[in-house]
Amino acid sequence: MLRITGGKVYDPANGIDGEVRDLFVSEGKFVASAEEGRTIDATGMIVFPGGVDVHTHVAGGAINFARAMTPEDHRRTQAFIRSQSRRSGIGGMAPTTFATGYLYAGMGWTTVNEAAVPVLSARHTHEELSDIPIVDKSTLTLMANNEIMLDLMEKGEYERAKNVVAWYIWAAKSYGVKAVNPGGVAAWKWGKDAKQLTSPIEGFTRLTPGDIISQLARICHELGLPHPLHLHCNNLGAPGNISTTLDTLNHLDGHRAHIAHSQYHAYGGDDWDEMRSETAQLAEYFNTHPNVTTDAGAVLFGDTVTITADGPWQHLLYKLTGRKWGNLDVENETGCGIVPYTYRPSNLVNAIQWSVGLELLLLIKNPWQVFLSTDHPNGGCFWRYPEIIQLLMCADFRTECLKKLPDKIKERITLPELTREYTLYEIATSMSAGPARALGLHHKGNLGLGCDADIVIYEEDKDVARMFGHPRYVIKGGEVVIEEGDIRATPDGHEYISRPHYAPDTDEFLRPLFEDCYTMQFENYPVEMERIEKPAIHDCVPNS
Amino acid sequence: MTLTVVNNATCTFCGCVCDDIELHADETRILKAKKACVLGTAWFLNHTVERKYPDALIDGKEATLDEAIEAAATHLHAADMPLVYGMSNTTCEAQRECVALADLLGGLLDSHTSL
Amino acid sequence: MYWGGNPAECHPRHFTKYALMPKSKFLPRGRKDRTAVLVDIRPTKSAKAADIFLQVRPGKDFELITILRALIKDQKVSEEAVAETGITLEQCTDLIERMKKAKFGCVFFGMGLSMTRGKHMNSAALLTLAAEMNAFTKFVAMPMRGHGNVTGADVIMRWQTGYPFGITFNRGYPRYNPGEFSTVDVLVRGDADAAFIIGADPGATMPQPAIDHLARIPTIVLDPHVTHTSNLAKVHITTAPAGIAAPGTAYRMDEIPLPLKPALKSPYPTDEEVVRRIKQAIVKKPFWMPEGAQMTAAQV
Amino acid sequence: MNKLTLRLKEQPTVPLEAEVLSPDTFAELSNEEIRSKTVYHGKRQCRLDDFFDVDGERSDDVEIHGDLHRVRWIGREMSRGRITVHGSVGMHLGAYMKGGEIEVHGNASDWIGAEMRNGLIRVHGNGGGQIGAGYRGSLKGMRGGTIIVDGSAGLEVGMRMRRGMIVLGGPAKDFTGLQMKGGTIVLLAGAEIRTGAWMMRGTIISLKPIQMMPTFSYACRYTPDVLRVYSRRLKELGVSLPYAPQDGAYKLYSGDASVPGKGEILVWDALSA
Repeated sequence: MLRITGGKVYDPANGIDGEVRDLFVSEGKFVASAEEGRTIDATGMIVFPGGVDVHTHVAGGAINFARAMTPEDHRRTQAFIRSQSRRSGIGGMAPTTFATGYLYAGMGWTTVNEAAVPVLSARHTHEELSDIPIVDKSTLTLMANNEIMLDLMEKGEYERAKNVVAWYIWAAKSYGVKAVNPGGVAAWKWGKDAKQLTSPIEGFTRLTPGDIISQLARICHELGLPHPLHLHCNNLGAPGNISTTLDTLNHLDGHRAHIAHSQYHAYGGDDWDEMRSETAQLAEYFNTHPNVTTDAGAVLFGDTVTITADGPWQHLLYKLTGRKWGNLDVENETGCGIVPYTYRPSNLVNAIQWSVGLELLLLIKNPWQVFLSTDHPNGGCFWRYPEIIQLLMCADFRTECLKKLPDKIKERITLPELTREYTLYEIATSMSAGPARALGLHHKGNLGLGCDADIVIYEEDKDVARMFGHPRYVIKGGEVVIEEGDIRATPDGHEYISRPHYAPDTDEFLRPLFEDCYTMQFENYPVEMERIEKPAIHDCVPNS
Repeated sequence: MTLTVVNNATCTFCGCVCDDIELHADETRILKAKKACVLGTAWFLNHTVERKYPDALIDGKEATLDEAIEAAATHLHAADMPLVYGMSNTTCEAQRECVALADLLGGLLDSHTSL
Repeated sequence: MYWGGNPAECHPRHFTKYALMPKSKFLPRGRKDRTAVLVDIRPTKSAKAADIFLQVRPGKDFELITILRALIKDQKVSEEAVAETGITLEQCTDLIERMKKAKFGCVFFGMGLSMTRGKHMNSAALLTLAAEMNAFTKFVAMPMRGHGNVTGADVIMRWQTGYPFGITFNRGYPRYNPGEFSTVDVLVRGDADAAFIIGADPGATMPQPAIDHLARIPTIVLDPHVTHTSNLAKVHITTAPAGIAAPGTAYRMDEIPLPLKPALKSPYPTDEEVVRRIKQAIVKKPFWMPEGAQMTAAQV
Repeated sequence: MNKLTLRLKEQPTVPLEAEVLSPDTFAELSNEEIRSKTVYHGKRQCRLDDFFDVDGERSDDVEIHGDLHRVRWIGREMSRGRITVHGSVGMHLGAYMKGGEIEVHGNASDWIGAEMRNGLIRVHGNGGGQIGAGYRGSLKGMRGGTIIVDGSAGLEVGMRMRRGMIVLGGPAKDFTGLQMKGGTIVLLAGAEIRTGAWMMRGTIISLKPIQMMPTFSYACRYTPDVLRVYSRRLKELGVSLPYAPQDGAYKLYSGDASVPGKGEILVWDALSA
């Protein structure tokens, strides 16, 4: 049992905005009162629900490839020294699994959603996740370039496709559906991309990216998945892609969706020289469509490694940087590209990207719709989130930062005109309550009775980045895991898994299709439940 | 004598790791490895679970498993620069324990890849 | 393309199950829809399966790949210089034309490339060539891993330590430097003062000075058999063979994990169980790092 | 300033990581403070005086005696002063060095002056591999300074170096100047194969004929003016580089076409008397 007394509590899920309240915890949940156990005197401190990362890449084939590609970064970055009971690790651009848990918990984040898992390597991803301590986890399955799925959609077999999506989610023991560059990754198998939502995809006769988007959004809704379609739009990173993004949103036909890392999808201009921010248009869409949420995918200046299933984009980035490039193909499901990258304030394109991420966070009015993310590690590393919080809370600091950008940027961005400053309540919404709700994790990001006791306690500090970077206490499931900068405990987290309904004949339907094109046995394909450490299963109720 | 059949078994002889093998086994050995290649067949058929070897050896003399585990722990713990090496012909589950062992020991860790 | 490998004899089902024969939506005629090239120093059995066999002179792989890299960029390379590799300029240009025309090219490389003079740089050369080919068409490259689950070891070391092999934890966290921390070098120099060997038999395969050092220091071996290394070891523990009598997971060379389904029950414990017990026995002893020690992180 | 003298008294049984062996560390410390500095014998933290007798204090002129082939990281990141070693040393001598001088009367192992920025390293015996190179994954090797090895060297000398100079008195093994991006390597006794492979820029000068990569092409026979400058500088370090037209000229090869790069390999072609 645990009591936290006297703290100023920010709990947007329950409309509590900085009231002094006591919190009581028993068996990992909030309760109405607790008599025994430790008391943390949080007088004068700030109490938040633990952070929830709606979109990150922390486990699986791609990030693991990135680790192997960047020994030079491991050498210069933070090392977590072994203790008798705690494993060692390395932080940096692509942290090791143990370090990932330490770093997330170290800044008060207690739930993470690994946003891109091919079914074929889901077993691998779960193995890695079980080595990420402290935080709770969920995964999204890549579905928008799976050849079996695309064939079904091309043939107009919607109901079949829906069953197959459900079957895949359960086979991968995942939580929801991710679509990356719909059709574009499939086209990349031919060295091509899919840039037009209404043009047939390479290798198909009728099917277009737009069809995939419409159908997957509807499927996610009808299956009753806790999280709607999680969508990485076509034309990521390309100047002028705002039209594609808005077109994509129109293909949702009113269904809910989460638009991943929208920073990369809000550019105007016809080429790199003309590139400009088009955040006003995109924000306007969100401000008038409460059915969609997004995460910023904000960019921070400095070194990182970019990893995405968006293979064609990564090849372009490799050609632009002339540095290292990793390219993975995952049979007929998806692929992945990996390119180390440095965002520089002196680079006009990078400077625009930096601005666009912040503009979206500031222009989308409702913090329940736009969440803190860097699309780790693509726009920057997750452990730099406190820097973004500082940029959101301090307009003066933004003005200082803007001075370091090229002069030419002024007519390309709108950030200098934005005076909004996030309140603590809005930060708590954007980093915790909002993403938890978007993920359908109602017991997360919520300090209400019966919810998971994931809490972060800060000492008030004028230096916002320092305050959010160094919480005084982090409590996970009622256990103090971080105290004054020390890792006190490294409990195993839960893994959230969805069980959507599918027709019983789906196995027999899939088997011949599978045997036609896969290199492994159908029976060996689904991930066994015994492999999941501490699974928490969500049984989906279908919507008609 | 009972005969078991294992479908979709996985062969770990080479890097192909084919997972479509049908194994027929009695209690001590695998009698048939359908779909396996010549190398895989030899691999499956050459292993038996007869007690061909002692549980453990210390300095070449037979020892119990407990004694050997304690001796191993003592030697590894005493070393200033212990090495954990190999990990090819074993499971991922054992490999994870090996990395944890090297981490615990503060030692060297390496696989066949470095050859 | 296969480079420096002999799958017909070393990975017998690679052609049939994975790379050359399978029929698919886009390659309905299977083998007939593919072009297979083998580059090796001698015509092995695998050469019969290839449409084109290119016999490179021993030790000239790096030069040949580097020439190909120059030629795909329309750089001039003299005919005589090319001929020294055993392959003519004409053969090179023909190969490049076919590579560029391919819809999806894949290069598998074996130990004939990665274990001969030049070693990791030979592999790097081929990986770079494959990467650069993407300026023209889709191209990928992959090593043909030999030993069973060596891929699993690679993958796990990467996620737990950040590095694939050649690691030290002596400063309390992982550091990496092949050549410094790789086993043959470590043993030949006599750097280690105890060794724990699992799923390998270095006593049969390593250079003699390395074996001599293993015999000098306390060596502990876990193996289903009493091996050459067991015979020079201080401690040998017999364990159940993986995949035959021990369950678990193994990674295929393309980093896809597959479940192991043992057909037999072994009287011996699994590797996993023994390593865990050794670990538990060590945890009971005093921790090696002094109480409150400030380990300073060391670069490299 | 008086000299600080260290003598190895106890031969390490496993590698000894001793980056404290640097003038920067010792310059301001008392004898007792120096003796208590931490070195790493394998994973064990030890005191410097567990292995060394230490004579003197507060000095950036350091002299070390003994067979130090297991002692690694001597002079790491040093920026000033001088280290003189009488004996052979282990890996990473003068890695990341920023200034000052190291002189070794004996052999040194791999990674001499790896990623160094400035300063002078002189090894009178043989060197190992990866001299002046970039560590695994790094895009940049040495960025300045000079390394002279009187004897032979191993693989990948000058890998990815940007600036600075490496001079080898004895033969080098394969991949000298691998992926070189600038700077100069002088080979007084040639090298084995694949010299200059994947070179982007920079200069390799060889006084002995060497086997050329097929992706290098012969340009001309001449002696660039810069050789005169090099020759004068190297003369101060006791190395003579021919440049007089009456003695011969250099054959210039450029490559590596596979990059495609603009590196230069100059091979001395003596006029026979």
